[in-house]
Amino acid sequence: MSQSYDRGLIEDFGRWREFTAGMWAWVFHKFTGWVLIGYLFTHIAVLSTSLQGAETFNSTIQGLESLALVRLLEVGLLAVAVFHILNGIRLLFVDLGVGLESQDKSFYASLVLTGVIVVASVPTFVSGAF
Amino acid sequence: MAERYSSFRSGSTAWLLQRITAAFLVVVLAFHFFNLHFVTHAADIEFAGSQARMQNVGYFVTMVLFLVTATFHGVNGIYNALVNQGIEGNAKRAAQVVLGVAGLLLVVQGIRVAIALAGF
Amino acid sequence: MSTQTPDTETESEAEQPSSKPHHERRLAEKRERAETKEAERAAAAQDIKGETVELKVFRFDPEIEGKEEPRFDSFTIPFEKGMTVLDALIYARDQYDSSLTFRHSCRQAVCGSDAFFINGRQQLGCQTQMADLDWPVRVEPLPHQDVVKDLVVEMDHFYDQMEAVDPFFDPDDLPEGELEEQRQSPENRENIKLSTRCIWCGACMSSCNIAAGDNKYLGPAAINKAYRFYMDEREGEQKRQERLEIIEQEHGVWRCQTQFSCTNVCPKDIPLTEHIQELKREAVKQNLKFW
Amino acid sequence: MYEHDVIVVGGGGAGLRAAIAAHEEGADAAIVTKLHPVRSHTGAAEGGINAALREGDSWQDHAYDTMKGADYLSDAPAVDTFAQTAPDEVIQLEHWGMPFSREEDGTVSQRPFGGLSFPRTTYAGAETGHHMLHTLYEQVVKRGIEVYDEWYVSQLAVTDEDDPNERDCHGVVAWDVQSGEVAGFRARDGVILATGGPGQAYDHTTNAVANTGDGVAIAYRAGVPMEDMEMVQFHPTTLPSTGVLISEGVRGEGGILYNSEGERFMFEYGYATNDGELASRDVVARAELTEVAEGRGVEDEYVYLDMRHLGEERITDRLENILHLARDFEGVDGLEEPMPVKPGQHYAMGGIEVDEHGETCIDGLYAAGECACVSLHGANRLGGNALPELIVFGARAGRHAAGADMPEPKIETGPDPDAEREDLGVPLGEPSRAEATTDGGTVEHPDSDPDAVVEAAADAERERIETLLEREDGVNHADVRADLQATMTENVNVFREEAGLKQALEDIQEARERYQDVYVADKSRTFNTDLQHTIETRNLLDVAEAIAMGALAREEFRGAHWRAEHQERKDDEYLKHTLVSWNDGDPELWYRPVLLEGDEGAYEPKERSY
Ligand SMILES: Cc1cc2nc3c(=O)[nH]c(=O)nc-3n(C[C@H](O)[C@H](O)[C@H](O)COP(=O)(O)OP(=O)(O)OC[C@H]3O[C@@H](n4cnc5c(N)ncnc54)[C@H](O)[C@@H]3O)c2cc1C
Ligand code: HEM
Ligand code: SF4
Ligand code: F3S
Ligand code: FES
Repeated sequence: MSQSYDRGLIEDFGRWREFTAGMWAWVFHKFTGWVLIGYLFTHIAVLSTSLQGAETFNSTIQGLESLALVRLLEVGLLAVAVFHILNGIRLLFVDLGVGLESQDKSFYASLVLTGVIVVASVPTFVSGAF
Repeated sequence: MAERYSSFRSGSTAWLLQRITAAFLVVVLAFHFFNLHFVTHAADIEFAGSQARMQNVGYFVTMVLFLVTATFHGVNGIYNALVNQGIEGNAKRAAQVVLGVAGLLLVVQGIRVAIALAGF
Repeated sequence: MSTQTPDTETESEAEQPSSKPHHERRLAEKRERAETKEAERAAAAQDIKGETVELKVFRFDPEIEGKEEPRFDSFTIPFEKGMTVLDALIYARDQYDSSLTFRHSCRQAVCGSDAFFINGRQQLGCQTQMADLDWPVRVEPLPHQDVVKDLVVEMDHFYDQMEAVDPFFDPDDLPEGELEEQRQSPENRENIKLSTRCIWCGACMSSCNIAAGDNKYLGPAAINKAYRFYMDEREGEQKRQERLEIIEQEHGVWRCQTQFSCTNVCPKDIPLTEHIQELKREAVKQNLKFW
Repeated sequence: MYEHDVIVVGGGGAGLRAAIAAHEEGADAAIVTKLHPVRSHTGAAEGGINAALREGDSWQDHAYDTMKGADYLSDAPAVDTFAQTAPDEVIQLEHWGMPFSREEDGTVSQRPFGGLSFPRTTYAGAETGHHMLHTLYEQVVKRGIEVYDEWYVSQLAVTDEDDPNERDCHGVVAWDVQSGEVAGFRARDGVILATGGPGQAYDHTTNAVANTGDGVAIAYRAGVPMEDMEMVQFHPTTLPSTGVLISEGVRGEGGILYNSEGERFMFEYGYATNDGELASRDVVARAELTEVAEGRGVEDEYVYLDMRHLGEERITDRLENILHLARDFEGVDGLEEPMPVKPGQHYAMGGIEVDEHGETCIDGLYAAGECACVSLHGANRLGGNALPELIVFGARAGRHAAGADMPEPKIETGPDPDAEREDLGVPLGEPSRAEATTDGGTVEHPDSDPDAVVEAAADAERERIETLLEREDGVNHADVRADLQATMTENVNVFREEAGLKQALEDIQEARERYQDVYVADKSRTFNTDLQHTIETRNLLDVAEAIAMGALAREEFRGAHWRAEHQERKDDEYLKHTLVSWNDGDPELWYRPVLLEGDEGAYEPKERSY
């Protein structure tokens, strides 16, 4: 048999420019899912300070919340969560066979809506941090 | 002739659970975020406040369910992502074990935290 | 266009002493006509899109020196109205380099041999008008498949997946009477109509990131093939169950992450994602029944 | 060497059906094909499959329509067998799951078609051939029949007795296109050729690029005569740049044809004052070419087919696929502009001479489908009669090759020593006959051991390929092919006149001479399509020559065959088949009478008018 030339990974992400809506949705959903599960682990770790008593818990939370960086990360978390939720809902509809023809539009809608919600929440999230 | 996939393992249960947990999470996660960032601002969280909330049995149960479903959803999601990338054989077995153990630890630790917070 | 080439060898005809003057005349007239036509075409082409188009083609041959390392070759093709990418490739092969290799046969989007990666999208060469593309036009073999030579990719894996879903009809029993057909309602035929259009071109499989990652994933075309039989009301109950078991295994429908790229590229406009999703729900329903 | 009971060459409708039949007869059948089966050109057929299925219709009517359409150049035993078996075969397809279009009560739909006295054409949307091809392939997969796909068959392994009637076929030689490996395929019981049509002999055709008449040419060089090759059907409405077929449906719905002056020429110039655009295929094709020849063609090449007046709604409802075809393959929007059309080669009525069991005069060699001539379509094929031919005669050939008991055939095959040979007075055949036999003819065999014959043929083929690849310089086959196509299109097209036909034969001679210096620029063994096309061009030369020979010899106007100098059908003289024998590179043309005696008495030649 003839040997053949394998073009490798370049084909997947080397071609991101040619991705279509559904592919981007997949990439983002994947990314946000991983961030969320990562956060869940951190979250429980932070909350575990409660096992050492109320003071440790309070000082940890307050300490973290006073850092501007943490506040910004929380905005990021919100963005990630909101997108994952919205696109998750989109996917649930797709699974039910609803709105398949406008799957690209619903993806763009998720993106825009995520943007709007996040921007609107920024004041609440960063208030008092700066 | 084409090869047949002999190891019969229906993925329908996991797939369905991933959707059911997702539907449940939409509600709880939105509630959780809203509750702890908008109603009570994150910076104002205190042990006492958490305890007050946690002592409500309904809230406690919801949070534990939230934890369990989120863990399943997240861990199963990662497992799926790995299978999509074509992991097989030992790597797949290892992923199952590691993810399973991590998920279990997370749930156990989470429940311990919840109990501590509730002060039971 | 087929494989013909513009006539370059006119002298030999002129030299031949011909005993048939009327024929001579006809040939001469024809040549003249052809020349004026050529000139007109060139002029017309200039009007439309500049006169020539650059075609960049992926080249690779494991055996030939200088081609073991993949490269792109550029060909300058005179553009004509109605020219497809396949026409341009044939022109390049017949005029410039007869070793340029690609599969093609029907020239009318039914044989499914010429799916290429054209300007970053899986499309049939014969079904894609040059005028609709951004120039220069870049033609590559289908991504995610091993390249055999130039634009020819290894299709065996795709065929294996297609055949893994038991792609054949297997009714429980057939009508007894002489010359009696099985009945099928027009509605049921309408339901499976789109799924029966597949020409096995492999464009969908090539566009799917999951199929790229998980080599065992059946892929959209094979699942669609299963759909075609599963949804056919004439199909036997036993085979339906067997087929459902095949597609609901780990590397079956569950792998699909609803990326929709398969649906986007399918030259036969088959709603692949929709069919896959329907089968997922069908599998869930069947399994819930067993509980 | 590979070994099977029955080797089927070609994976189109005929080949697949033959393999299934042989398998069901208990034989170990294998398919060797240069394209993967689902890529075969059977998939391009749109219209339908004729079969007398319903109350009010009968096989006799179908047979009569076929014979009349053929202008009485068909053999009655073939026609009768065909019409009797087609219904069973169509129902068989349905039982195999073919998605036929349906009536409200769930039965298979049938529609009217040109030349049929009853609406007996079953169909599956506008993609009948596609569905038939895939349904058959599915059954091949189900049975686990071995398929060697992308193996190019270039030679038969046939013994070299002087009289072709005494030769035996023991297998074929093929090479794996992907790796370049040349191998012998030994067939214990029979070889069935099902390689499809020779459309590439013309530069404008509805046929695929792979339709190069390979089977016809290799059988011919092994000693089987080619029958009725001059009978070539041209379709009046094909797109000029690609040859893609625009179905008759457009004219059926009311589409009109006009020339560059905007005249509706079918009426205005009296080609068919009654039927207009709906006149039969050959009439419309001739009218279009006359318009172009008299200077009223658009760009000196084509005429317009206009359906805009039908309105967008009706067009998208009934002719949607036509819009796609015009858009994708010609870049024309059928709703906004008229579509350019011109006649194109469509179908070969002639082919490898076989009897009603599909067997040739060489023992163990069969042919079925478009490459064969059981003498069913005679001088003109009716629309919807080719697909049923594939399954009827494909199945019969498969069964017979696998050893099924079948009655003595009524159709005679093989060179007839008593027949008179016609001298055409032009140079024909191989310029240097010494080498003729190395070009895919018979093989000398040291003893009668079949394996040795196959091996010897494989060795000869390896040598031929080596020779072609070794040459560093010479003529590119594409130039030879282009010249051949040009002269065929110019001279052996819809219109045929004596001088043009002679010219064509001279041009073919010249092309043959140039082919002697042909070389293959691509030296790779991997997927060498350059080599493959070079060998195909060789086959086209033989096939094209026979077409031109038959056209020159037949001095009458019958069916698709129109002669300028002979404007009527001459039943006294030409109720006979034209046969061309290879004769070691010195082609001979001779005749065999038509068999009109059928199961229900003799068919009476009548005037062919509709
Ligand atoms: C556009 C179009 C529309 C048509 N519509 C209709 C219609 O509506 N109704 C109807 O009845 N008929 C129709 N016909 C005619 C009919 O489709 C064909 O005559 C028929 O499909 C031929 O089938 P086949 O099996 O003989 O050959 P094909 O389907 O052409 O198959 C040939 C096979 O042989 C193989 N092969 C060829 N050479 C070699 C070689 N050297 N080595 C190995 N393998 C080889 C090829 O790979 C292929 O698998 C139509 C034809 C065309 C072109
Ligand atoms: C709040 C509502 C949520 C919804 C509606 C939702 C929805 C979904 C859905 C439908 C999928 C499956 C995608 C697919 O298989 O095609 C998924 C995947 C995933 N989700 Fe969620 N999810 C939610 C919350 C969460 C949370 C809280 C986490 C973290 C713990 C999480 C982590 C993941 C991960 C890791 C994946 C896998 C991503 C991948 O494919 O790589 N999700 N989500
Ligand atoms: S489903 Fe569409 S893209 Fe996929 S192989 Fe079939 S025709 Fe090609
Ligand atoms: S691209 Fe792949 S992920 Fe699913 S929707 Fe199509 S199979
Ligand atoms: S050449 Fe057949 S699909 Fe393009």
